[in-house]
Amino acid sequence: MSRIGVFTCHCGENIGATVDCAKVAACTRNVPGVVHSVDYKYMCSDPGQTLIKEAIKEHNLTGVVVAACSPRMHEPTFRAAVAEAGLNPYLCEMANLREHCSWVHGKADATTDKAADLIRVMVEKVKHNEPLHPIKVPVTKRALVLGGGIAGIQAALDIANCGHQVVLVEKSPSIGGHMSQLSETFPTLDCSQCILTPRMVEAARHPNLTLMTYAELEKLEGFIGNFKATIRKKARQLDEKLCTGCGLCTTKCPQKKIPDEFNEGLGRRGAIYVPFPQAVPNKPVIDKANCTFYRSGKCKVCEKVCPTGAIRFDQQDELVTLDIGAIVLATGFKVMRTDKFPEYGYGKYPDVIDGLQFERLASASGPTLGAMQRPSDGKAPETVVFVACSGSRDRSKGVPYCSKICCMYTAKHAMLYKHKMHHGKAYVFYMDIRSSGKDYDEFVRRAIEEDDVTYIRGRVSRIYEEDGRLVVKGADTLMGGEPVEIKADLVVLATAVQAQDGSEELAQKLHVSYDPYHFFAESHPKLKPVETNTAGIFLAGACQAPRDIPETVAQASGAAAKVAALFSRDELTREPQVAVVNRLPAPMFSYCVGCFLCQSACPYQAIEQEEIRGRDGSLLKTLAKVNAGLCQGCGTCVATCRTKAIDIQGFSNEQIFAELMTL
Amino acid sequence: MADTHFLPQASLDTLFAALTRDGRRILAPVDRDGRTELNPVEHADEVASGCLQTVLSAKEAAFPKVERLLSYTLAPGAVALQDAEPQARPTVLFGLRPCEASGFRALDAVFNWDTRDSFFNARMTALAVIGMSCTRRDEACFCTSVGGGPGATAGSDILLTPVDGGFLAEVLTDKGRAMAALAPEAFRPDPGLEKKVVEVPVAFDPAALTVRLKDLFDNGIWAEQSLRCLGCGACAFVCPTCVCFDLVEEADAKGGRRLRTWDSCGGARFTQHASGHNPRSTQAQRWRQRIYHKFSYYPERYGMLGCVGCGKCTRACPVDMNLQEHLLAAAQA
Amino acid sequence: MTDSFEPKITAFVCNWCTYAGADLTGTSRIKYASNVRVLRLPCTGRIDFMLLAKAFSRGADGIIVSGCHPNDCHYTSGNYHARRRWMVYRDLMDFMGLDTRRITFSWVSAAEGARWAELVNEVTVAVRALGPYTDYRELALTGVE
Amino acid sequence: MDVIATSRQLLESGAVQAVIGFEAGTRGIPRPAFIRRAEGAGALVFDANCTQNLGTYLTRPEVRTLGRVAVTATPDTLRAILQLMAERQLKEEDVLALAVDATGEALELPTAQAVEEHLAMVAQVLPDRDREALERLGRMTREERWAFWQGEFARCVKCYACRNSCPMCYCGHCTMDCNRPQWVAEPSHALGNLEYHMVRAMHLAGRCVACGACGRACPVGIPVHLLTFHGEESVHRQFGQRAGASSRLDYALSTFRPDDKETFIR
Repeated sequence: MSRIGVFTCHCGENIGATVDCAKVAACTRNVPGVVHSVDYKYMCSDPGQTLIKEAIKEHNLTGVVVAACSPRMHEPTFRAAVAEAGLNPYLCEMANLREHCSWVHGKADATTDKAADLIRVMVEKVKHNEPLHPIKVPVTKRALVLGGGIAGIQAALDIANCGHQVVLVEKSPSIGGHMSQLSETFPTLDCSQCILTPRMVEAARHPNLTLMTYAELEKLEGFIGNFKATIRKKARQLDEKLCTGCGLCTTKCPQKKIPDEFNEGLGRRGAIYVPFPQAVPNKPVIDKANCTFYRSGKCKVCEKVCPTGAIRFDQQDELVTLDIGAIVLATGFKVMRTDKFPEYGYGKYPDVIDGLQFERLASASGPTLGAMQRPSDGKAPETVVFVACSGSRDRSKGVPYCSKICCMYTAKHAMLYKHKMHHGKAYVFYMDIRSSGKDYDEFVRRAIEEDDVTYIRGRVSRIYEEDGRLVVKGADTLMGGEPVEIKADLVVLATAVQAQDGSEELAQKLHVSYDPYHFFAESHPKLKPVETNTAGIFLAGACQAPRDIPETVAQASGAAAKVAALFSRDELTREPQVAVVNRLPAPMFSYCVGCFLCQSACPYQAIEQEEIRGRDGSLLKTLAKVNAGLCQGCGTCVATCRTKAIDIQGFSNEQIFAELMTL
Repeated sequence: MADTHFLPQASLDTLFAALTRDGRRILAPVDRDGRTELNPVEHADEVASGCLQTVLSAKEAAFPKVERLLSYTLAPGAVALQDAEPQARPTVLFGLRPCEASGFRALDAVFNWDTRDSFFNARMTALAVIGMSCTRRDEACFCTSVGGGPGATAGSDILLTPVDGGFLAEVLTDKGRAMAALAPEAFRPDPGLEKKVVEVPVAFDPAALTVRLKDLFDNGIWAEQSLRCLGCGACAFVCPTCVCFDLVEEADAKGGRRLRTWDSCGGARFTQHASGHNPRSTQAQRWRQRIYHKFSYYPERYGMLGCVGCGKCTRACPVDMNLQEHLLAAAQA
Repeated sequence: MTDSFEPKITAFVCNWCTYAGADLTGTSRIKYASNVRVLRLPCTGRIDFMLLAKAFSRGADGIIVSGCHPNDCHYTSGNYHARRRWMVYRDLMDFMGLDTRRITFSWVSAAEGARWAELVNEVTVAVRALGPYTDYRELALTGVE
Repeated sequence: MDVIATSRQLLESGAVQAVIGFEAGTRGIPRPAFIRRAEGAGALVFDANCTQNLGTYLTRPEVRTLGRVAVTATPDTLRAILQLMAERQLKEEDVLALAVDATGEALELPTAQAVEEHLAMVAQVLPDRDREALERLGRMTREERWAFWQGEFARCVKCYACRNSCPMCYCGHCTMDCNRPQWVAEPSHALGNLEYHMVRAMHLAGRCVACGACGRACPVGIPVHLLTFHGEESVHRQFGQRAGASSRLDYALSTFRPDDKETFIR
């Protein structure tokens, strides 16, 4: 038989002025199961809490109802107090007499009656409360960072510097990502590689940081603090320990004509290659698709020339499984290719290029060693047209969102061009100039005012070739839409930033949600920008949305801080408001029939399978099982369950029914 | 020796009117879109003509599907009981088939076996039966194999047998005479009418079956027969003699009521223990229980069969669990 | 009789949006009808349609179900699941002849304190006009001898 | 090959240990039959009166012990089989579907995919009288519908023939059996009956394979199948899904679309 104590708070005048607290306390005494009911001016005050603690001991209460303010306000306070008196804190509930009654109704009998009702509801609930205990989940203090761009490098370094193990996985042969392709960076125009490569080297050298380049995530199981990640290390056809990175093989490789990814196809590389001189690690890979040996069975020049005999033609992919506590997703972005634009010639004009290609043209480490030469004939372009919003903010043909970085890098490109060719003409077609950011607008003004780049507000309707030049047809909307035609030698499309290829598949592997454009979705747009819906998986950089470098780095450090916070404890403690599947003796074992409709309803993939087997190992029944580490306690599964096998602790069916039955 | 009369079809209304005047509710077979139900009537023309049987049995008149045994209200430290007394309405069951009429004996055996059930008895006291001999049968009928017959009088206070222009009325009991006395003008002297009823061949000897069952408890036929059974309660709920019930408390913090509702031993949960153990965990066991209860335990305990051969269960079964057929199989097993 | 009649309104609300919103109504001291009794649940996804049916059988004349606006669910998608369930349940209610005007589904965010007051008042007025839900109240007494 | 020959062959070859089909009943209507020896196959019949959804038997513990079974199946039964697979109550290897048409010709559908492809050819249409009944109810006022269903439910004795004949009501522990808390009033009074039929209809919305077995099973002739049909139609109308179309789970009420219509939400 329950022994419930009810403590009605006046909250000074806040409740007392409209609700007759003494009367409420008195009629509550008549509720079956209530053995003690008092009212007091301030229950949350020390004397108020003492009142409760003493009553618990004196009347050995089995449950407590504090009728005061909103549980969202003081539930922790009173549960702590109850715990101090030796009662399980989850045997304390609050009736919301203030926010839901005294503050919203006038002084009337109806208001006092409602107060009494609200208390009765909670009394009946608390009769069905079970002692609960916080859930403890062990934490593996090793982080996995997916993506070796600046976001991944930054996050990995921050975590490593907190003294935790990090594994940094990059799918290409070297870390560095897009940032390593950039020539200069806005708004300071400092050399991208000069600021990036030190970080790359630090990452490679860091004792807590393990690099896995030319590798990809194969499979992920488990949950926060307890993931099991399987990584596929693609075969470089190389014994990395023996390779000294001398580069002899790459220079001797007879294949020379393979379009070079790092140079965005503007340069050429061999079949065995290092993506770029500062690559980390500085170890080549063999591109099997293009290697003469793999295609014809002959060649092996690299093997012959390798001074340390490091080439391994028979090397196979390797699968490595790691215990991981947290994951940072930093897989970055890609840019829309020029062939997506019929009106700009479907990419068939070599001199219509995208922003990344221009970065390579402008880069001292690029195919032209930084000299301004257009791809078609190497001629220095006298006139260059930059087209912003190519594909961005374009619902009909491109993507509806703003790619965010284009305004800035277009201004940068125009400046870089002007700095290299002072007499050249640079035009920028734009819709709006979005340059909000520290020193950003000043940067754009510089392009316009100091480097006299001509900005034309309007879209480019068509580009076509005419005797060796590109005719750019557009309109100047500031001049009343008057048509503009420019004969250019080079056109640079600031094409839209898009989610990396394979983002959708990766998201599904990780059970994180993603938006219609396959950018990974943050848990809350404002308050949880680096978390995903899957506990223990965090986001950094452009895999979540278009971002520039400063934002990316900041977010990466944010994600790293989340990981560090998670790793700061050996166990993580969670509120026990989670779902449980009931268990019974044989032969039923549980009301659960194993239809697993709850599994498809669960937003957190917290429903697992449990197989019940007989002594002889035969399968007797397959049940749903809740992973308390993943469950967030929303209860969608409970409403989906026909047999009522699954229930939520703290908001159980019996509790809710008991509440209903009082009404 | 029952006194017999001629009751002209035309005089039925006179009788009905008299019974109604006497404050009795008349329940009779009524056609309702293709089904025959036992419903309240006031005039003879409402009564379904030539129907074989109602879907549900007449047991409802004495043993309702839901019946309140008591209600109560809770005050601090006090429980106030209310209406724990039966209120039975005087009722006449008209046109009941002899098989069903005889069914009340089987109910009585249980409800008055150890304690006397005041609710059942109050309703029985207020109940009178005007039976109707059978001039038709169907393949589900087997009354003659369980000691009954198409013209059997047991259970009827008055038994009518259709004849030209009316009925041969056998007034059998005091209740019957009391009803006849309410409308003497309706009854004419019996011109020596012949009681013609349908022929229902005897399919098996129940006594022999009861003996046979003693050796069949662990026989495989129950599993065999019950494979098809869906385990629903249709057979039990239409049965005139099935008497299983459940007690349900509908209560909240302020008060509640205790209800008696029909139940069925065919249901998988019927014997489920709180421990999780279920002594009748398979459909075979539950099907066997149904047979044994009626043809072995009833004879043992009450010296009568728990089946009147009305065939309602067979007609109601969605998968044709034909009782007679299965009994024959058992008898020959 | 509906003049003197005060409807009984039962509200099922999620903890994160509507309950918090109703708290804000209080902190903002906005007054509303005292007919409503609020039951707090973690999420609208938790609300089994049977709870609504039970509320009616407990004598509720009107029901409010409210949670986070689409996209704002604390649990990311509980409200979407709830919405589908309601779409079917409401349809079925109507088919069985239950009075769908007596259930109001709504989204009230933690910031919409005033909205909550409006909602409760609107529903109270509407249900007062409909009168007591006698059809449902009589059910428990029908079919019992 | 016809049902008898196919079944005989399957039993002889040991491909299945039992065939669930129909045999002549004692009251003019065919009834479910369990044939476990090739000699017995001769008893099998199949015609338009074979309406029982045999899928109901596939989840029964007694039937599971028989081994691999073949089932003579109408499209309804095939849908039930797929839905049971989607809800992990049935494995592909447990059952061999024999699609049988009114002529008695049997077509072996050994895999879920085969069943899906076969069903894709068959249009799923409600029987005219049920469609008309639904339309008639649709035309009624709400008050009339209430009166109609209350009148029907008044006859309900909660024998659960509807539930037990339903292939999708396989739950070992039905909501009706839940008494802590008592989700549904157990007695067959007006409240208990309304709650029972409401819960059943909701639990089948999005899962009902529209075989109508529940309605046919009802001894007192309550058209309970109209409730589940309506629920299923409602799901199809609003979400475009149909139960029993695939062996992969596609349950409308355990998923959602952010752009689901919400006309009635304030």
